[in-house]
Amino acid sequence: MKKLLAFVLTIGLGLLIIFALDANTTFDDFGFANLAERVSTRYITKGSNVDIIFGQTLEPESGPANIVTSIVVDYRSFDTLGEVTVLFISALGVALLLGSAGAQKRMELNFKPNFMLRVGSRALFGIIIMTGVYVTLHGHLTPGGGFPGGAMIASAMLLLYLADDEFRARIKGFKILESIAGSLYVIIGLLGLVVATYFLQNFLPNGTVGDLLSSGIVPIIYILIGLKVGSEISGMIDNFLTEEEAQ
Amino acid sequence: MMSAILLIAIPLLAAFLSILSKKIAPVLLLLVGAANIILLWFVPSGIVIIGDFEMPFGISLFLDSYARIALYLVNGLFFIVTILNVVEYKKLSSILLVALAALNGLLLTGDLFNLFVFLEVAGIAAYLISTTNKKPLATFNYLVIGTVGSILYLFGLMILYGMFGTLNMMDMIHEIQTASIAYSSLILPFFLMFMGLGIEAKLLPFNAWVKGILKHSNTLSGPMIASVYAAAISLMFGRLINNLFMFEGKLLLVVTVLLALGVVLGEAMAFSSKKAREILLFSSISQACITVLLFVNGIIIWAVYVVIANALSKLVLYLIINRATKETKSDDVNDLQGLFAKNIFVGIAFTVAALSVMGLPLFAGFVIKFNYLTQLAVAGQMAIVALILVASLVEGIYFVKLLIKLWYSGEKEINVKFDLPYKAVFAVVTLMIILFGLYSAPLDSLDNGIDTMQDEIGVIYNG
Amino acid sequence: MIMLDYIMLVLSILLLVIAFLAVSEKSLIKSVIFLSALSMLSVVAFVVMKAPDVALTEAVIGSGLVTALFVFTLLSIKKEESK
Amino acid sequence: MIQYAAILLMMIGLYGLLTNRNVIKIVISLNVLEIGLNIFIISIGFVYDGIAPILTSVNNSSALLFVDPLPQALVLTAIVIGVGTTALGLAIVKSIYQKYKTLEIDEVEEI
Repeated sequence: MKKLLAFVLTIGLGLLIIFALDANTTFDDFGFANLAERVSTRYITKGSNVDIIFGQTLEPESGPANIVTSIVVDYRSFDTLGEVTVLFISALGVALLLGSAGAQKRMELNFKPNFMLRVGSRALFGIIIMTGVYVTLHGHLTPGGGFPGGAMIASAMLLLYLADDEFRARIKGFKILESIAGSLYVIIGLLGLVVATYFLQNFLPNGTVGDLLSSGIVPIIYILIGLKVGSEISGMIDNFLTEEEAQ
Repeated sequence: MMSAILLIAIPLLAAFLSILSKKIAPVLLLLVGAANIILLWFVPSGIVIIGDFEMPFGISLFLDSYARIALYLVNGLFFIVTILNVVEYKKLSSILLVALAALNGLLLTGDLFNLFVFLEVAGIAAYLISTTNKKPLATFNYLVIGTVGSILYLFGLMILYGMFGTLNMMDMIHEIQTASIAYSSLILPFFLMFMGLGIEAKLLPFNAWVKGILKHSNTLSGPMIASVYAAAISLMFGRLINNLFMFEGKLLLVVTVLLALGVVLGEAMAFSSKKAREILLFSSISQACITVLLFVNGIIIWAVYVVIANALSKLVLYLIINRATKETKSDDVNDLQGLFAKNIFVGIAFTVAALSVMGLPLFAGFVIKFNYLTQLAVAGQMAIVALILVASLVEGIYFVKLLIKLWYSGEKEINVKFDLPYKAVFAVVTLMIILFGLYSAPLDSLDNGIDTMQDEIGVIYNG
Repeated sequence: MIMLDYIMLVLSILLLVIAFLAVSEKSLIKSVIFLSALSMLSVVAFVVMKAPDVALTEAVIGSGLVTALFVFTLLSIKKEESK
Repeated sequence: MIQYAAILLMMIGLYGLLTNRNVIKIVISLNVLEIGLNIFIISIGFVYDGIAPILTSVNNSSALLFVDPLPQALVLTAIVIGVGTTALGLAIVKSIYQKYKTLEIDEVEEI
């Protein structure tokens, strides 16, 4: 009975919100978002009144051809710094809660990887790592970037954990990689402050839109984020799959 | 070169480096904590642009005297709490560094989505600090309710983005003021954001997590969550209420009733509880509601003073009670009987802090309470004035009851050893409370003008 | 109602049904599977709404790693239950 | 259409939070709430017959009609925040189980 009441109440609240949004004339209806009034016109036209042509425009205000990446790493790069901190502190928290001072060993689950899984994962491991690296490297041109790329690298590690129940990645190495990548990101930001005038400013040349080696610090930052996200999530996976060494 | 961004970037860099070796982490924590306070002295005020994209397109920080006071308070308290606990909670050094960066980010940022990100970072740091209470279910409750709070805030913010198309705080305020829209369409986003932030700021109807966390707090999580986080989040909340939220008509009524309810229920629950820490946490809930009530009625400067006075007194109260509970293994009022019989000095510090929170004359609390009550009366909110007076009466009764129990020793002897750094902190806070109580001229030197966001908008948009 | 609206209509109904199942399912394993299915459906929704970046991230993180974490937690709890 | 579904999805997540007593189910409901919010944010930026906000050799000029890129950048952040909170929640669930040997909130007598 309580469930039905709660259900009716929440769905009623939902309908109330829907009607309130409908009645709200300034709130753009679904599908008719009026971009002219929004800040995002500047991100699309990159602040220039002449057209940005893929492969021709030189030195645009913000390099990446992928406009979402130009927002995530160039226009609003401070958000992404906060974002990376969220994953950093979650990985730290998981290590604090699940990890322990003593040595760790793999948890014996009643799940023995059969032949198919072992062989299949060896074949798939290479492909997934390659896709992850490709997605990270081309973050500023095609959809993807640091977050999906790093997560793909972590899922490749996950595959290794599944394929062999004695496998343990070198956690110490992940921690060092994670720390270096994070500190380099902040150092690049501070470099922007020292060399140019603002924190996280793109002080390298932007080149032509669409080239692989274009848009200044954006690919560098996205590679650092890819490495950081990959090592953090792999560390989390290791924490979830190991337990205290029974002394 | 010396810009406000360093207050966030340096702790973040230290946090990333601190996981390399466990030995340098506590050193880095103390070093960066002190460096932040000194740095704050040299940092110029004004708008700090990030990433070379001006106002509404890139993210910018905003440092005015309001933010500067808030930063001095939060960084100072943070440094005190970390010094007292760094030896015992060495493992949490990296998390505390990230918490410092997040709290500075909360107070400085001029971008509403950035505020959401820093709310999440500070929230996750607080969940991890609360795991030191060894009560996993209370931490789980805190995590779930805190995340729901952030989601409600983001939901309200995205509706505002759908309406006005910008995420920058000043740009949004300008759009809201100049757009000719029906006020009814603003009620939904404002109320969602108010609820989201209300959960973080411990306002009554949404703070089911507070009891679980602060009831089992220790000398780190108690002062950190009840004093440092509470001060940072209520000052940030005050900034949003003063400038962004325009409470009128029905919404103002609903918000005022909610807060008034919070004050009364907070006091009632504190009155009826037997555990020392429960009394403190309910009293800090009702203080939080009073603070937000003042912000909603536009009494900015006295609300800031209430936050400062509360933060300092709660720091002392929580440190003493948690320190004593660690020795006597229980915080029931009769187990702590006669706590101050042996250490008189600590007793005086506790009494001064408690009486200041209560608002007794001769202490800073009285001056602040007297002033904001007169301002409320001038603003014609007689109902609220009466309500706060009744709340103070109830507060007086249960605090005096607690003090009598703690001063006059019962049958068993308790001697809790407070080492020197604790006593030093108590001495400083007691001195400040008495000093500002007697000589209250400097309090009047500041006025509502410390929050200069509206003038900044005027400068930018009207040329 | 153009073709796109039909797709969105079907997608919305599927989303709501699977979400309700994920929330009200008794057994934990089934609930996690429904959550993973909901994540995949949200990837389809992002693709339909022309958000490839978000679809890629949600696919890899949402249905890949989050489901894995849930399954690992359930496995370790079942192991301790049996001990 | 999807915007209404997203709001109702959030409400189903809220319903799950209110009625479930199992700790893991609460984390699942939190995820449903987050997925609903993410779809809602993306639906704010959607434009009929707009194209994905990426300049490519095919649609190469910035004068074309694009979908709003800003909500997509925000959802990227919101998804990763969701993962962080879920991982932390599950770690706390494991420590709850180690300490109280049960996943039901009512059976845990944590005073």
